Amino acid sequence: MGESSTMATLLNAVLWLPVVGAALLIALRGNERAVRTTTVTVLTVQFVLTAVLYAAFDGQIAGLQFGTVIPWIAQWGVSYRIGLDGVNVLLVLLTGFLGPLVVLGAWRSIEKQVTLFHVMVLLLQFAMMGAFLAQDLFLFYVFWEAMLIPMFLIIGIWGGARRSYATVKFVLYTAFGSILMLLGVIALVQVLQQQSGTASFAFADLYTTKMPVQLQVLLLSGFALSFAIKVPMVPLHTWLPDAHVEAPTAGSVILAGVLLKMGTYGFMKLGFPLFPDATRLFTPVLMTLSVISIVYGACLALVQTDIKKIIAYSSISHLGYVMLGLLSLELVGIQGAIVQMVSHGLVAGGLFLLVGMIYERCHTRELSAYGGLARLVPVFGVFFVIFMLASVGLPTTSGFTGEFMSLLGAFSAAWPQHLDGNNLPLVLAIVAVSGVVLGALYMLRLALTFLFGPVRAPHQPFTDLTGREVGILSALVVAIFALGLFPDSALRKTEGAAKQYQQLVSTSRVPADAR
Amino acid sequence: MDKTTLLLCLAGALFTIGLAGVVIRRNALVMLMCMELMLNGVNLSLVTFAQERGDMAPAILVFLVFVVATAEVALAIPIVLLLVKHRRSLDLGDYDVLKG
Amino acid sequence: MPGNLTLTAMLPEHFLLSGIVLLIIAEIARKGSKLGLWIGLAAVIAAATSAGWLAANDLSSQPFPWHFSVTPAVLTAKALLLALAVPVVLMSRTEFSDGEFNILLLSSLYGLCLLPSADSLLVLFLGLELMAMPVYALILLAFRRPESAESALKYLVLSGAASATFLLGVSLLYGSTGTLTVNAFAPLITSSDLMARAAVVCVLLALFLKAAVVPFHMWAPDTYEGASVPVTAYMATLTKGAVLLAAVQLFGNASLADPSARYVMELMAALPLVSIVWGNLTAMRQTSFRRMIAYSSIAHAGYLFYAFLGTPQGRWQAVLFYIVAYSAANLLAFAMMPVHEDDAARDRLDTLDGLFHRDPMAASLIAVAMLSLAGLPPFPGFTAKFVIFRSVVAAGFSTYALLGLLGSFLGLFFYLRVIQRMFMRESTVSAAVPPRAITGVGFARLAGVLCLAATLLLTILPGWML
Amino acid sequence: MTSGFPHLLAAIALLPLAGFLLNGTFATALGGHRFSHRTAALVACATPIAAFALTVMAFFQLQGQGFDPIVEPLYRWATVGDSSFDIAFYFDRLSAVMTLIVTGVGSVIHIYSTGYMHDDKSFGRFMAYLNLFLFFMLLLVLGRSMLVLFVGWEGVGLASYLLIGFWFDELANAQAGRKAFITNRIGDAGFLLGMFLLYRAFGTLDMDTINSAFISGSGAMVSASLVGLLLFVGATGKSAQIPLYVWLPDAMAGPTPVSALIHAATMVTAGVYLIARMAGIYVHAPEASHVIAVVGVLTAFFAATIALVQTDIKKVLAYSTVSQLGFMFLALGVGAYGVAIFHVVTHAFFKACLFLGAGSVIHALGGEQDIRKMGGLRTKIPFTFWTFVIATAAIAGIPGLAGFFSKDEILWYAFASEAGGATWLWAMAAMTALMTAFYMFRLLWLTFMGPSRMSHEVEHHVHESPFSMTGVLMVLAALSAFGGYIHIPHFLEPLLPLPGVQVAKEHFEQPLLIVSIVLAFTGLGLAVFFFGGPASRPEAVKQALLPLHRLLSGKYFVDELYERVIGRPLVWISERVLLRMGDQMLLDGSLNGLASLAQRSAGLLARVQNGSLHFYMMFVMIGLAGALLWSWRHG
Amino acid sequence: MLAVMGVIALISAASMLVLRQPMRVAIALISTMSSLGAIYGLLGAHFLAAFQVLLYVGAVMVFMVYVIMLLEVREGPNSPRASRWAIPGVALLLVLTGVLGITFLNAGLPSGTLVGARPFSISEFAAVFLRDYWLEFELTTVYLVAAIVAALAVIRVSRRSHG
Repeated sequence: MGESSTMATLLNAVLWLPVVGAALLIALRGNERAVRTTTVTVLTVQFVLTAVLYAAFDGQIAGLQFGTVIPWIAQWGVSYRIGLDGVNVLLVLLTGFLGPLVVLGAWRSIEKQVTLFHVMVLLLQFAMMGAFLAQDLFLFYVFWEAMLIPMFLIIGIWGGARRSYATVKFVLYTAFGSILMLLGVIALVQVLQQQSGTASFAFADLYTTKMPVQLQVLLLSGFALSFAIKVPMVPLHTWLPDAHVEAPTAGSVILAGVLLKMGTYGFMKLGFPLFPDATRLFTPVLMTLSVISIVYGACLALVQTDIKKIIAYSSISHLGYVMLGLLSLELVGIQGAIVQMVSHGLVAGGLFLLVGMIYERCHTRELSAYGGLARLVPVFGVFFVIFMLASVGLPTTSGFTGEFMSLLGAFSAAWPQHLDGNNLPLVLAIVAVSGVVLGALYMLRLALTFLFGPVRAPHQPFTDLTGREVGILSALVVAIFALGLFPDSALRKTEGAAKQYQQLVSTSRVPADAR
Repeated sequence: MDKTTLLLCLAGALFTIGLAGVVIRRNALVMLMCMELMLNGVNLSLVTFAQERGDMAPAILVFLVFVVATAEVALAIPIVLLLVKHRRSLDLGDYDVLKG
Repeated sequence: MPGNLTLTAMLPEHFLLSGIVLLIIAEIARKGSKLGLWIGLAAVIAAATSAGWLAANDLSSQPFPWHFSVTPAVLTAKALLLALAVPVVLMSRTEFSDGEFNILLLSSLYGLCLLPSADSLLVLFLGLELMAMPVYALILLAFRRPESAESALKYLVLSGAASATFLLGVSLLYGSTGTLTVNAFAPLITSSDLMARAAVVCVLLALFLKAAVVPFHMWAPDTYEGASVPVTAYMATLTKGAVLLAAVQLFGNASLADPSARYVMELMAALPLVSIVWGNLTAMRQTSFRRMIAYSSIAHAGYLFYAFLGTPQGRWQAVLFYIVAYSAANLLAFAMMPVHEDDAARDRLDTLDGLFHRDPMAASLIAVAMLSLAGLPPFPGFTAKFVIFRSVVAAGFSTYALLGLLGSFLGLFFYLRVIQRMFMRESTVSAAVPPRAITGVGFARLAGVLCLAATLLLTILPGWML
Repeated sequence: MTSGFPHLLAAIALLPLAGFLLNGTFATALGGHRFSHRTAALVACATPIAAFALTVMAFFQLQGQGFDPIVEPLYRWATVGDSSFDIAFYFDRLSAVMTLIVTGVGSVIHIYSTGYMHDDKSFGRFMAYLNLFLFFMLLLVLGRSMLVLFVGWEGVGLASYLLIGFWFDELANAQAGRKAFITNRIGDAGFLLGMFLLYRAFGTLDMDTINSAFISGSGAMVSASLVGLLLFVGATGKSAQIPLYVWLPDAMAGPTPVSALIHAATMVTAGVYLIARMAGIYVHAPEASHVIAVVGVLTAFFAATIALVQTDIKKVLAYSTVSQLGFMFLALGVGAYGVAIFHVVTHAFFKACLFLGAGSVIHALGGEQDIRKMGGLRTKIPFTFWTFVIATAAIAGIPGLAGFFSKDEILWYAFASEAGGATWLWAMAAMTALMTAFYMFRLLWLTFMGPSRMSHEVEHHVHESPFSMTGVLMVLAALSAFGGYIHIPHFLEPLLPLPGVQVAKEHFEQPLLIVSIVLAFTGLGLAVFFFGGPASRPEAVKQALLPLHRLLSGKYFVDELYERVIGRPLVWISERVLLRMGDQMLLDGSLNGLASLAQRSAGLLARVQNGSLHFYMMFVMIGLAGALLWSWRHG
Repeated sequence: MLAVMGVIALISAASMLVLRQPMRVAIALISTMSSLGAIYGLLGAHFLAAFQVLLYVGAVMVFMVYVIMLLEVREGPNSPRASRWAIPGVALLLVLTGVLGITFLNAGLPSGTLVGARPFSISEFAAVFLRDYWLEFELTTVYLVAAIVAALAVIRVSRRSHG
């Protein structure tokens, strides 16, 4: 008992540390070095705490652990309700892990408004952590939207030439989804209140809400649109390439590493379990969209000339696997989806860091401006190849674990349906597997032009990676291989939650009289 | 059609003419007079109702309207004068610097 | 509790009145410019505090039965509105140095205080007039640019039309019911009598006119632009809020879900919805800050009237919360607007370009204000919208809620553009006037900080007000 | 079971990995080239040799327990619900053969490489990659679960990619690597699907379990043929069969030891291994087996025809490899799994020898690969020459040498197997054998015999390779000569029983043997006739059959076909349809359209606000009239 | 009589829309107001009638006329009398009048009521005003004070802007 309350305190500390840090930064009054050091320290402490919590977390339990509940807006049943469960535990760890790396990665590249930048990074970290930890729909929504603003500023202030367009697109896109979700939230809580007589925003209570299918469909569309934009799923993706291209490295890393996971996390935590019947009704549509995302993202990545765009489109493709795994409702697929989320965070984050490092040196992201970098900066080349392979999903890397398990889940779900005469899921699974080939195609194209062939790069000569950079990347590489070679411990942590998700989505929640 | 209805119709007509006067007439002073006309129309309806019911309350309101209308004119005329001074025109159509 | 009911129940009004008298005396003694601010401030604070104190003591009384009454809820509203007037008084210092401003403001506030307490339509009418009339003068008062006169005239004419329409409605109401009490209005809504309906429509439209709801909004942008910053701030927040509170009082327990109130429901849904869209769309293209805020306030009027679609039980709370959240944010933005010798220049949006580089605090606070106005969490603007839309959904008007939310999405763009200007552009103001050169900047800052405190309080503890 | 050495099999696999990590870190730019060439070479060679030694140990252990498979779990990769994915090693007769070949041939090629690559500036990197390859290859052959096999499977693909593109300064080399990787990936997609299907049916990916499930008949849930075909798609990728063979000839861009090790001896036979390993499925999948046989024989035939006219020494060998792999698949297709493995083994010996010999020639000539610019090397590099002769003879099927035995058995089963043998299969295979003999001897003659066609400068520099290379050549030549006497099919028979022979064809065995001997010598004779004599003779044939020649030297224009049919349309669709029309026009276009619509309507609304009080009041009137009229509704 | 006064009021009001000279408009308005005063008187509200004449005609309109004379505005024959929205304005005028008229015609007015049943006396008015409507009375004073301050302020501003 005592231990778990200690852990709950730690969890609160994890959440609020960045805010404290941000306050500290403002107090530092522009001492740049101190600002950077403080930020890294704060985020490192945060990461250590998440690691401790991760270690203490028992994955076999389906429910909440280390929870805190404080009534907030008591009249509506809104509480400050946070806690770890199997769905968020890995993502919290990932967020904590990427935090210090992002700041270290931006050590050199951010030169103006240093304090503001770090304050924004900390606030963003706070909002992201909050969104993952929240177990109350209102709280979740608040954090969900709160992520928007720091990201808006990060891209808008430190971004590239077309940043204005990109930020507006990013914000309006995401906000559009959020608005519809907001309506869904309101309606959902209203339904719950009518049913149970008490107002509550707690996830656990909302999971018991019974609704006729039509209502579920309506509400799911609101939630799903919001999440699908964040994921992003084709055809709601066009904000992502622009945002990625214009964002500074740190922004891209956070965006790819954590923010995109919000969408899939949202689906897993809310969208699907809240409306199981509608979900099952829409599974074919959503699966088709996921597979289209996989192929479409890959195809577009194939013809981009901007390095960041290639990685951006690859993100669209990779997150399609996550969706596929989640929709399979097979345990292996669900688990795979979680791993794929984390893996994509590590891999895409790493790739964006790498591109950022080369951009710092050469000031262009145009693919055709480069060639033979493996000769010029071999250490960079080595890391690039490792991340590229992880992105391609080569076994022993985390990318493989995620893709393999997601696809296995999708296929395992599809085959019996195929035997029953429903061929669509099988066709989708097969097309999704072809994404594996396309993935190799565009990543290898990138590597080919970028790393190999005769040496070609603007602003030569430049130095190979520095110790700081190697350190950042090595941390990511270790994580990638750890998840690729020994995913079991991670899977154990998520097992209970995955089962709960499976059970929630599989059980009909249509009221008896509405059937 | 009894008297009450006719008086009310007259009140409505006066009110509407007052409104329409602001739309139609360009002269600022005429416009102010039209606004007075509106209030007069309303007053008429109030008095009609008051007499119909034999109650004092609307009469009080009419009295208040007198006061308000007077105050409004007292404020409006200096404003118009100020405008005339700056725009050298009484034409409402010239008072359209603020727009968009 | 002091014995005299009239004295205690109207304590806030009395404080305001004493303030007015003291100010007039000071003005006559030619000490107005020195003492004006302090007297005004003291009167407003005293009034707000007394209202709050009375509310805390659960005072519920009718000093003038059928004319004027107070309940704790009404007193809370008064206390909050008067408290919101404090920043207005504080920020006035940058534009006004004489005592007249404070006399007129206090008079207007006096009228404002009457609105939520009014039990009689006569008092309501007087309250509306007393609130509006000093504002005509206030618009002109600074007279930094000739457009002020045009602005005042437009307000005067449209406001006069509103009064006339209101009176027409009142007379028809009297014709239908034979009384002039406020609570005669609500039952009228469900009447099928044409005259009763005409009465409802006229009163409603008069309120729309006062609160600037499309298509009765057109005075607002011109007036806001021509007025000075504190006056615009006052108009955009407090007067609008008071009108809304009056509307809530008028509607009482009437539920618009009643089928025979269908036409009111449709008006109450359609016009505010159009307002939301119209205001938010038009605000996109503005280059004047106050004009932009005017369009924003048109949209916000739309949200506020949306609250009437909801169930009657939570309406008061919802509207009051919205007003406070919205006003705090708006006042915050106005208070932090960079000062300038030239009012037209101060008003131009491009003076905000690169503000963060010149004045990080002002830029950050304005950014907070914009986000709150845009309704983004965690700021109270979001909670306020949430309350309103929740009640709309609870009443079964989900489609209107959806349309309203989509309309609010349109608004995001221009609020964010302000932030973009402040944070992401280079400063175009070559030699910004040093803030010290203009008096009262410190007071304006204080006003901003107060509004920020209110905003943050509502962010962290929205339940405190709900 | 595990006497003395707890993780013997794991150690076999992990040793090369250790080598890779050491060299990869310390002998490359990553660690600042801290290892000297000598240290790097030592580390790189010691690990495979040690692995080989351990393999031998494991073999004796296996023998000691009566060839009961050794199962060695290492750790649990993942647990999902009730089923789990274990990382475990499995060592039975088949694995033993493959492991021995991989570590054995691997070791000698490592040694050879230390000589061959000695002057390369990225020597450490090269050796590291070789070790990495070996690690993955060992995972592939030792894995118990298909998952482990797949790890190795993709891993060797990676190593192959890295090694083909080893000299990446030349863009073409890197492109060849990419082509190999992607072509393999296409196959891997099929493999994955097969794996998924098996997992769905059995809830496990352990190959021994799956096999026995099929054999015991409990695998009725899935069609064996479907699984078989899917796995075969994977095999066509890795083992360069039609339609995915195109990468292998290009893969010759890598250093020659790579071609020997990966693209001849070991990796490309992984597909054969896979199918032999999953024989339990194929036994029950006659349709799939038939497809394999047909694809195999067609690949063998067409690759051989292309090899007839190639002029690059390594390209000839590459097509020959494709062709030989076709033979192996033919054997698999007719159920003679043991024979296929037998050919894998012998092929590993002679093809490694040939490639290394070719490497020695190229080394001697300072990089020249065009056989038209060689000739007369017989005396200049005698060790190379003689070993090359032996290996050529072996592949050509000259009786007594390794290739003869395995190839003959394949031909026989292609003809007579009860599991799908057919005369036309035999006929095609026999024709291929004839062509094999012909083009191999053509290669031999053009390279070593006759007058020198080298430029003077090149000729001046010709030198025999160092002992590290020639020694290896001799070892391999010896194996090519005598390897055939180890009768692998017999050894594997308890595991992979040979198919029965169609009764009607039983008495054809002797005649066919003679036919194949005759074919081998005919090929030899023809080659000597055309290329031992004046150059006008082949030229005359070439002129006579010019269109055919052009078709063959153009490799049937398959690459071009793929480019036209798949490559370009893919890019076209992505660029024009998806990017331009989809993303830019449709999605962003409509978004920007909406945005400009909003802007324009904002402008319109702002124009409504025209500043005129008349107009404002008119709006009030409209509103008033409208609202009053509205209130009349709903009487 | 009532009808005559009503017609006069209506005609003079309508003429306000068409008369060119402001002075004539003012006279028309005065005429309207006077007839309204007469109507009030006829209805029995003598007190209000008196106020109507005193306050409106006596005070407001005199002020207005004074200003008209002060400005000496004479619209030339060329300057357009009507705004650009005159035609829709007239149309709306007709529509709105019609709507209001129909409303009144269809209104469920209690029929047969006695107009001026209770004579309207000034003393009663004063008594009621000061007894029942004391608050309104007080508020009116506040309003007037504020109005005076406001008017002074506006005048001060116009004086300031002059200099």
